[in-house]
Amino acid sequence: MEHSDPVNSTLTFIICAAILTMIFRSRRGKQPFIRRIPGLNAIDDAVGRATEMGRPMLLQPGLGGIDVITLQALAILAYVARAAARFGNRIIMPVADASFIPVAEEAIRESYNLEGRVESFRAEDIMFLSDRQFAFAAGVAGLINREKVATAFLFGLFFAESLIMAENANQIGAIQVAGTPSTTQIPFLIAACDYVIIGDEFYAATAFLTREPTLVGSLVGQDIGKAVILLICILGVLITTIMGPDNFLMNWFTPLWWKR
Amino acid sequence: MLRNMVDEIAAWFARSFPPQKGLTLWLILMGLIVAYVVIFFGLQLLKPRARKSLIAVVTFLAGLFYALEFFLPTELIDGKETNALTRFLVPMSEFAQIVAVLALGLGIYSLTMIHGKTLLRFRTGWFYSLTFFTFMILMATFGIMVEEPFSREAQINRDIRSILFVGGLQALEGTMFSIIAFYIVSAAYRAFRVRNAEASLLMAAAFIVMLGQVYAGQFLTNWLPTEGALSNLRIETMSDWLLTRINAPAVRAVGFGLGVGLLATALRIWLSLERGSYFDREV
Amino acid sequence: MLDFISANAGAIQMWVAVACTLGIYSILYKENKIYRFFEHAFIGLAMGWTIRTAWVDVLYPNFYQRIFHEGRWWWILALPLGLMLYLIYSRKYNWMARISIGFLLGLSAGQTFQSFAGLYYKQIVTTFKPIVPQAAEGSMKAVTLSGAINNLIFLAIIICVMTYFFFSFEVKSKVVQKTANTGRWVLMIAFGAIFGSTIMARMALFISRMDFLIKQFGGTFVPWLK
Amino acid sequence: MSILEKLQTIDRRIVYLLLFLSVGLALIPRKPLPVIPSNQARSAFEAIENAPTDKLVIIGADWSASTRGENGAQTIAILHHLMKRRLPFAIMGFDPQGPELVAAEAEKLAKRYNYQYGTDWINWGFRPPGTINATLKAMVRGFQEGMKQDSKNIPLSDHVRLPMMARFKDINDVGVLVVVTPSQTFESWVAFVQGIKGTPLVFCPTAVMAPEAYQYLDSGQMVGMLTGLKGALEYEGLVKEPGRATAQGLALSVSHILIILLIVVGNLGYLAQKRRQKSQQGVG
Repeated sequence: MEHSDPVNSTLTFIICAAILTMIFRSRRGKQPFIRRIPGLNAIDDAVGRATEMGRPMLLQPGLGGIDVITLQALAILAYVARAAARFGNRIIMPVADASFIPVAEEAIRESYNLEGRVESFRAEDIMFLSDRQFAFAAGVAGLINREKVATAFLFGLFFAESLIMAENANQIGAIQVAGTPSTTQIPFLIAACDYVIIGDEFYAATAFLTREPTLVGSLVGQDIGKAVILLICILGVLITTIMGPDNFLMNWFTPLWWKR
Repeated sequence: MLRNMVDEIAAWFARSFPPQKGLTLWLILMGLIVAYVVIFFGLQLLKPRARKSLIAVVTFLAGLFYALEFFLPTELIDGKETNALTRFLVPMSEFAQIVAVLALGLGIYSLTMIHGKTLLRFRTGWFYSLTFFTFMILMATFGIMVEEPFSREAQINRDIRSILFVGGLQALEGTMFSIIAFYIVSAAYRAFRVRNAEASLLMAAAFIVMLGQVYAGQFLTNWLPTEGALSNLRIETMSDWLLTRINAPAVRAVGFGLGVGLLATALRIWLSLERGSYFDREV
Repeated sequence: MLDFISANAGAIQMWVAVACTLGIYSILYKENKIYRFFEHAFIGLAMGWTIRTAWVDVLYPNFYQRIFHEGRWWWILALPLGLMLYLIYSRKYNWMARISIGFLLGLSAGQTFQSFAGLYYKQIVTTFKPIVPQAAEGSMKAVTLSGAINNLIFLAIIICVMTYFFFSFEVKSKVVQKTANTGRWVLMIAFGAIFGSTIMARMALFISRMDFLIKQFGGTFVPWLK
Repeated sequence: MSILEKLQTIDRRIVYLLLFLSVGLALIPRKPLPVIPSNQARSAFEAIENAPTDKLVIIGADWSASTRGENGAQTIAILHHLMKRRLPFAIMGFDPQGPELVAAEAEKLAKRYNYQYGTDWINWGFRPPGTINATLKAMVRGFQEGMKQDSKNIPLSDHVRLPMMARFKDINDVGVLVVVTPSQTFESWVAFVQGIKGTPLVFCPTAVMAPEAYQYLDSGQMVGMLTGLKGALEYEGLVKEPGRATAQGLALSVSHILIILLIVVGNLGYLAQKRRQKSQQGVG
């Protein structure tokens, strides 16, 4: 869609309003319930294993640059980095976008800072490899094998290269936890990784990990948004079944650029 | 109304700040650089709270442009939906692109630090660092070099560039892409076991779709008729059914969740409500 | 030397490509010195090409040319935003890098409204399909019994999968729990289908690489391979 | 551990070697496999077979060298068919490499079928991807105004050098649309070109993209589809022009059979181990 139309605007507004309301409610101290996400419990185990083995951990934020998805990935990885700082593990974080380096460095440094270990943060462990998809994958594959990483955390925007990294890490026996909004890559991550979070669990992960009121509230708002969409789908099917294909709801939701 | 306003501002800008040439251009550029320096040290005087607000405002305004461009009402002009801001879309993305490309130096710096240290101190693997530098410099040089169309040098330049690009980079990328074939086989072999219900379902679906895609699979059920009820048991029909009737709605449902999740995260970032290590840091 | 290269450019290019192909494939046995060489060459070439594209496709036409050839000096405003990112390495000024980061983040966040609509909007309306058989009407084709059943399955899967992804209510009701579990199973089938359908694409790539090695390269020496 | 149980831990290197050997060997024989065309490929073939010869075919080439293995083979097979039937065609695309690559293939075939540039075929060239909707909308209303010039910068109004452009004005003169793409661009083609007059659209996606297109086949917005390399192979069989895809067909089948065998073997090993563990539990 190139431009919004009234129906989309209304719906987006309703969902945004739900999210913001829930954020502010939660900030005022009304801590809501959220369920467990099984894959994320594995993060601490995986960090623990790397500590036992005394080998580094790979943190992989995907191919994105400074964008919403990659920042979300970084938020999850920053949590991992905190645990790494606590146990004194070395981390390796190859990035694929030069402009992302400062963001990554700030976030990881802060993770070390929060654990009072800022002196053990090594800026050169956040390294740029290449912004070309497969050169990057080749570099990461080499790193995984040479550094014999104990665990790999793959969170972010992945495309075909996901399997190259996941299989190489699998071959050297690394424990892997992964999550991505690229649905087409999830089957391969499931096949090669030990724990995979699916779909919008990716966006729920930080709320689950930090229990930060803002994030938890946002998660509740997201649920409301999804419920609204689901309800429209069900209503649409029922109305189309009863009234035929030329009904008001169908006409509302048909984008303008389709009609013109 | 907004269109008129934007048009007027744009026209005023064009009138007041025309393109310059020669000395005037240089004077303006110099003046701007001086202004930057002044602003730079001015910014440093800000208190941490004000710094945070400044960052929040910049973030909000940058996002506001795209939000307004998308949500403001549009008119149909020359078969294209437009509103007052639409014509700034391309300049805006070019502007952002320049900012991002200017950051490339950070990447070069990162690579140079790692490989330069190894090389200068003759650490293990210095040869690979040398390889890296050699090929980077070769490619950048022969890539950028401007050539006269019909000279011997230009021909040599083109030949070397083609060796580096087609023979080198493209072959390497194609090979790295194709190596996934090996990994996909070993991943399938290892993961597709009838261990539990979930793994079995994953395997069964992959099996059917895989068979539906090749002659060998179609051959298995080729004796079934192409019409009528029995045709549903043909492997390619089953494969199509899985892809369209099971895969499609499942992926769509996941997409709804991803959409809302993305929206929520973007909203938090846009309005500077986000929490987490990067955003909690004092400035 | 240069003349030699120019005279045999085609042959050299092919030999280089063969060496690159085999060098990368060598990681399949194990990580080794040959792979390491080609990996570093790869990253070097990629970086070189990135520098080229950055200059030839972005900085030269959109920045340098506009300012110095066309005199549109206001484009220089991009410079401070870009350079501020480098302040990350200064202890005193590193907060200013956040201004640039904030700018780029804001742009990305603002574009999300459009990508959100792309992710869900059209998908909603294409879900509106009748779940009982119907005769043809207007431009719509008739809905047969099997079509109606398929549409019902379609809706059921959407409900199940979306239920699986609700995070914020405790699942006490057995029905909801069953629905969510079904959702997870359906997801596994869907992922299996994606896996199966991707195999062919990846195989096609590998086959065309082998085609290059055996037929195009091998064929120049052993004609019957062609 | 019995031999059967060892089958679930075959070393990955052996697996890789098997794939190397099976694909390598399968590429050598020249005798092609018989082809069983899918319904989608057959209806794509029929759409072009029944297209009127006095109308234009537009080829949307939105792919690049990285998907040549699939999209290239599809394009060549379709070009053979077009030229056999002497259908005039125009190439355009929204990937910088696409139109160039298709035009190169067309030039190779043009000699064999005696096709003249400007009279029998034309390359309208590349347009930036960001302008896809606007370009297609304008193109539909009139080729001359919408596309202005061909890839060699000859104005489409120059009917001396491009005589075919005198015959074809707008979407009403188009018989079939062929869209070859590894990306989402087909949605714009469906919405802004196919939808205008209901022109038959033949879709050639990569295998990964194919599932997204089924709903358009259902609704009749696309008449046929060639799914990746397999689709190209089927089409080569239908036009009886065995080419690259046909030569690679055996390798494609063999590689899939190898995966299937490996999965079966792995599961046999797994089941054997499970049975042993069960019986041991029974004893102990």
